[in-house]
Amino acid sequence: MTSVAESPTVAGEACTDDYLSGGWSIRSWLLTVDHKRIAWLYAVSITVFFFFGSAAALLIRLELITPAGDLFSAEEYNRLFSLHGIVMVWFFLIPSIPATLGNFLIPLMVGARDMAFPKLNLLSWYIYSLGGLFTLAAVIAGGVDTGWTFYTPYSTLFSNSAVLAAAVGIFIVGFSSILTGLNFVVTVHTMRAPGLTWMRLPLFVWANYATALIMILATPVLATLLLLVGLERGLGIGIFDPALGGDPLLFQHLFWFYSHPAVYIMILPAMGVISEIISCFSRNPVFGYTGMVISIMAITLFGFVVWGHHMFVSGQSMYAGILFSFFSFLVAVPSAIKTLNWTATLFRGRISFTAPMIYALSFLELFTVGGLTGIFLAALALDVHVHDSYFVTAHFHYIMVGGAVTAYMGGLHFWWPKLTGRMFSRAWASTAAVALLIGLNLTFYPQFLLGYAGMPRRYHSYPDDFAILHVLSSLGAGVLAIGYLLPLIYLSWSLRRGEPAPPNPWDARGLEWQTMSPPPVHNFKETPVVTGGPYEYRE
Amino acid sequence: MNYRSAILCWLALLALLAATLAAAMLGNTALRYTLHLSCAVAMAALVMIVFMRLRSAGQMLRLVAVAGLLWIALLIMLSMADVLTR
Amino acid sequence: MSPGGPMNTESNIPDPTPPADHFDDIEQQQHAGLLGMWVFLLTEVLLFGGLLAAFVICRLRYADAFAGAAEHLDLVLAAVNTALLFTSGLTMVLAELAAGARRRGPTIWWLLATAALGTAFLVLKGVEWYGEYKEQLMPVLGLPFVYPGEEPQLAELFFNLYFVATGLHAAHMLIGLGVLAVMLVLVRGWRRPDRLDRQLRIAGLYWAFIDVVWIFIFTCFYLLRA
Amino acid sequence: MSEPDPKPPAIEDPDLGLQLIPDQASEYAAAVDYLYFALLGVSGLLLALLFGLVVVFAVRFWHGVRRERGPGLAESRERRLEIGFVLPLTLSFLGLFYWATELYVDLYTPADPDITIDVVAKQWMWKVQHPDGTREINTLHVPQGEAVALRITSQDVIHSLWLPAFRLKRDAVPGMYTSAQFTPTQTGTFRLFCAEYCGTDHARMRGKVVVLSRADYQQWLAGGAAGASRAQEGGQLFQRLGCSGCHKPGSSELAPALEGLMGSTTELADGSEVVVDEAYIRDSIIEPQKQLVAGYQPIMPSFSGQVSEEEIMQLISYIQSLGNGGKND
Repeated sequence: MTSVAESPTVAGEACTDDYLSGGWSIRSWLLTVDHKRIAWLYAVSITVFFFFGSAAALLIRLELITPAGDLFSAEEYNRLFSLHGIVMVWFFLIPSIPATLGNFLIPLMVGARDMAFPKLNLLSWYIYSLGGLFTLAAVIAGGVDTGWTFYTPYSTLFSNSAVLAAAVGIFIVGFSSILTGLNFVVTVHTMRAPGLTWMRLPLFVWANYATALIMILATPVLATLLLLVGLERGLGIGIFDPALGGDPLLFQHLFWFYSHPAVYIMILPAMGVISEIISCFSRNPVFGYTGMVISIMAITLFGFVVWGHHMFVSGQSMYAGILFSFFSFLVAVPSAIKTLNWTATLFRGRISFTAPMIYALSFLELFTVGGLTGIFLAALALDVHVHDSYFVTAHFHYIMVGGAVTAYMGGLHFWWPKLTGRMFSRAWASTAAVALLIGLNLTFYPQFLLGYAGMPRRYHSYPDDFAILHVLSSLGAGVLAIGYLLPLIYLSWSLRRGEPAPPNPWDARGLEWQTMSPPPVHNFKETPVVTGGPYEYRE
Repeated sequence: MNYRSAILCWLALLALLAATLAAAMLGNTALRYTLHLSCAVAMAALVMIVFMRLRSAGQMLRLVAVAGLLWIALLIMLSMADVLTR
Repeated sequence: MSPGGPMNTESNIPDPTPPADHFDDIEQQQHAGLLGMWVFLLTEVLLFGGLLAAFVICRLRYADAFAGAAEHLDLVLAAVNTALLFTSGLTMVLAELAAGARRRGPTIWWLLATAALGTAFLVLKGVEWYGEYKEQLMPVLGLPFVYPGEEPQLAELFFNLYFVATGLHAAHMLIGLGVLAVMLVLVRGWRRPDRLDRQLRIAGLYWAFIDVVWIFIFTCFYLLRA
Repeated sequence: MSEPDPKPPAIEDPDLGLQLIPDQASEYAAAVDYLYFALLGVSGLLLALLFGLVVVFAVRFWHGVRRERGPGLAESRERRLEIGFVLPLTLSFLGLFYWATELYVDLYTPADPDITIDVVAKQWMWKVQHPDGTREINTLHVPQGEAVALRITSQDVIHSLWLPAFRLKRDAVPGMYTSAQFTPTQTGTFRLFCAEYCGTDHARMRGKVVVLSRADYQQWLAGGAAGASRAQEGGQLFQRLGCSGCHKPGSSELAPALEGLMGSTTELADGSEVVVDEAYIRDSIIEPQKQLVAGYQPIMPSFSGQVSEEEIMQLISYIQSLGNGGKND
């Protein structure tokens, strides 16, 4: 059992030195180096970007209700889905769990007083905001119509939209995730509490550590690529220009060398959150802790050798395709192990269906569907048919929205008492979780059918025969929108009206629950000494 | 890490530079390229081991140094797997 | 000569600087600082690595054209530049050693020498670029690109990659010179020598990293000739 | 020589109704569907297993149920359970990998086709040309039962030709030839899409594949544009551009003779050998000095920018027709 020197203060006693009551002036927020406040800065900014991206998604679904492209012109539609892609990938999904829950909880979970480089942490947020401003400027200047993939030679030679501004924006925000990754790696390596060995780290810390490694090893290649695209458009230095002998496939190799590990940046922290929630609400230690750690590191390493499965039909050689397909099948095995371990954690437990647990169990369903359809896409012959179709759209939305965003919501609810010192309304939270599950399946399952039936991606208008499935999908999008609006309402309501939360409302194990909620500025009165494993629920 | 080893490393670097330039005069292209590349790797290793004090650094820093080169090799190898067999 | 150990103090040295409040002790802070710098250099290596990968793949596809285009680069100037950079690497290390031995004068002198050599490198690089501009081999901003040999477009692709690589390296040199300038100001102040010693170690790492990058650029672009 | 490109064509979608599994218009399509159903089966099984376990555990181990839970599983049993689950899973994955790769290899190893159709993608239309010169926009007429090979390239950005009924998709990459091959078995009209995002009217760049019986196809060709065959058009272009000035039939002192060139291997100036194929001829037209033939001076000017992709294909067809004993492609 983790023995902690100081005794947690009695719930409800408003002790003055918790990190929120230190002051609400602009200076105390915008110049803070406290990892907990920086987590809130990120939480607010990614929520703003999330609603930009979701608005674009809703408009796309509205347009696609009718086969003819009548709500928007083709130009506007292309700019909408590009905005949706860019904002969701770089400004919401990549920072969502690491920069908010990760920033807040990792120092607490490793028993440290703050991140290794607090000023660098604040700098990361300012770089993120600067990147956001550039991307917003790109949107105001007419938006980008290249999709979030920026394939050349369209993005460099043929598109007449604000590609340069967007490329600069994403180039800058890339450095924010590099510096966050750097901070996580150094913190986990050098600032663990005494007694906290690597194999006693909570899986949330492992997951964010692995994510940080991918951020460090993959994002610089994206920076180089955007630099090359910017130079080609801005200064006419043609690198991928077919007329000069440049190879559009070289762009795709460099792009997907970053972008496939990037999807693991999005899903690995979600896996960490789910391990914590399922273990806590089934009162069981996580099944096969070592297996989970090995799977996380296997996903991190294997994630770098599978990028070619995005290019099976793009003119890549057949032999390279076979090699990448083989690795893509193998990268699915660690995810399968994790799903088995989550399910087995429920065995002989005491399961309670609180809101975070509903999110976790819907993650289990959605991530498994997403993961299995990944196998369809790894199979060469099938990918030839369903590549660039709605099957792919459904696959990655099941994993991104069904996996990463559901886990983010689950984590937000699970640690809300620790973040704010307030409890949220259980009834509303459970309704929102169920609405999310229904909305998600209703939105994206029809898209699997559309994909195999032959509906290509990024189509402004489509043959009339596909109309019924699109209408279903758009209906689902409506339910999904409600599923996301509800938490915004009752969570902000709980900030004022929620009943004060005790230090450990869920009686969970883990260092972050051994201190007050909300925690004091320096997290712990004294650095805790760790004597046991992270999930000792069974004693 | 002291003055003597710093200056010795500097001289070794200049010697390697001279060697790689001398190699440029050779006729056989394959030999020339292998000499150039091995001189480059030797120079880079020298700078990292002596000037960047990897010799006296811990296990972790050496791993980080090697990881960078490993990942570039990974990117080049698998991209070449496509380009060469297209 | 002292082996550069940070802890040997002369007479009038104030007590060692306290660690930042979120660290337990100085060793932990120094270990975190070095690890942080090395991980940052890892990302920089991969930044240039992406560019190097693009070059290697183009070089494999168009071996002859690229080898031919490399003939038009000024090998002599580049060799001198490489020697300059190695020497600046040495002077940087000597500055670190002098700071380790808490000798303010030599630290300042070696830092000035390093900055001077770095500036000389950039000046020579500017001369080289101007030379290429005169020969109309600079396809930037729509400038005319006249290539005497065969396959001018492939040569243009080579020169594009060359200018991006040397431009990015020059940008990193400028950042390096900025870091040196800051270090010079701090060293002149000489307020906390043991802290300065650690900061100089980290600045030295960045400067030596620029040498490593230049070695690979020099070999790939200048030496792999026909 | 090609006439200015026609204004964007109206979209004619074949009216097939909602087919969750598109028509299986070739054996390859049927084989892919078997793989799809097999994967659906495996996934369904795994999902059912997962849901079943979750529901059973949720009911039996709900915190309200007071029954004694018994001890947690020992670490060693956990590991055995994991390995017991992972090994069969990995083996089934490898089996699926082998099956899918086998199909992929069949699709992309070019057996000798009965008919080669050129497909040039341009921003927002597909330009198709048959061997006898017939052109069509956004529609592809193919004979039933014959091995059809498509030679695909693009004039501007990356497009992707998708024929759902044949489970076939290939990118059209500027500066590169990609090929795809299928053997239609079922006559009728099927969908044709551009799958790779290519700009404003990416969604309008779609059309029809019409599979006709062999007789109807010949009859359609005859009825189609009565113009000269693609090889003949290539021949006229060969004269007009002045190629015949150096490449005279029978004489090879100024430039290599082109008779019988296609498919032969020639020695290059730098001593290496190369098999003369479409890509080599295309490169020699665009960058003549890139792979200079041994014993010749680099006097041939580059034609890049003067000839469109279609015209290059016509020249290639003309050179092909010179090569193999006058057989018309």
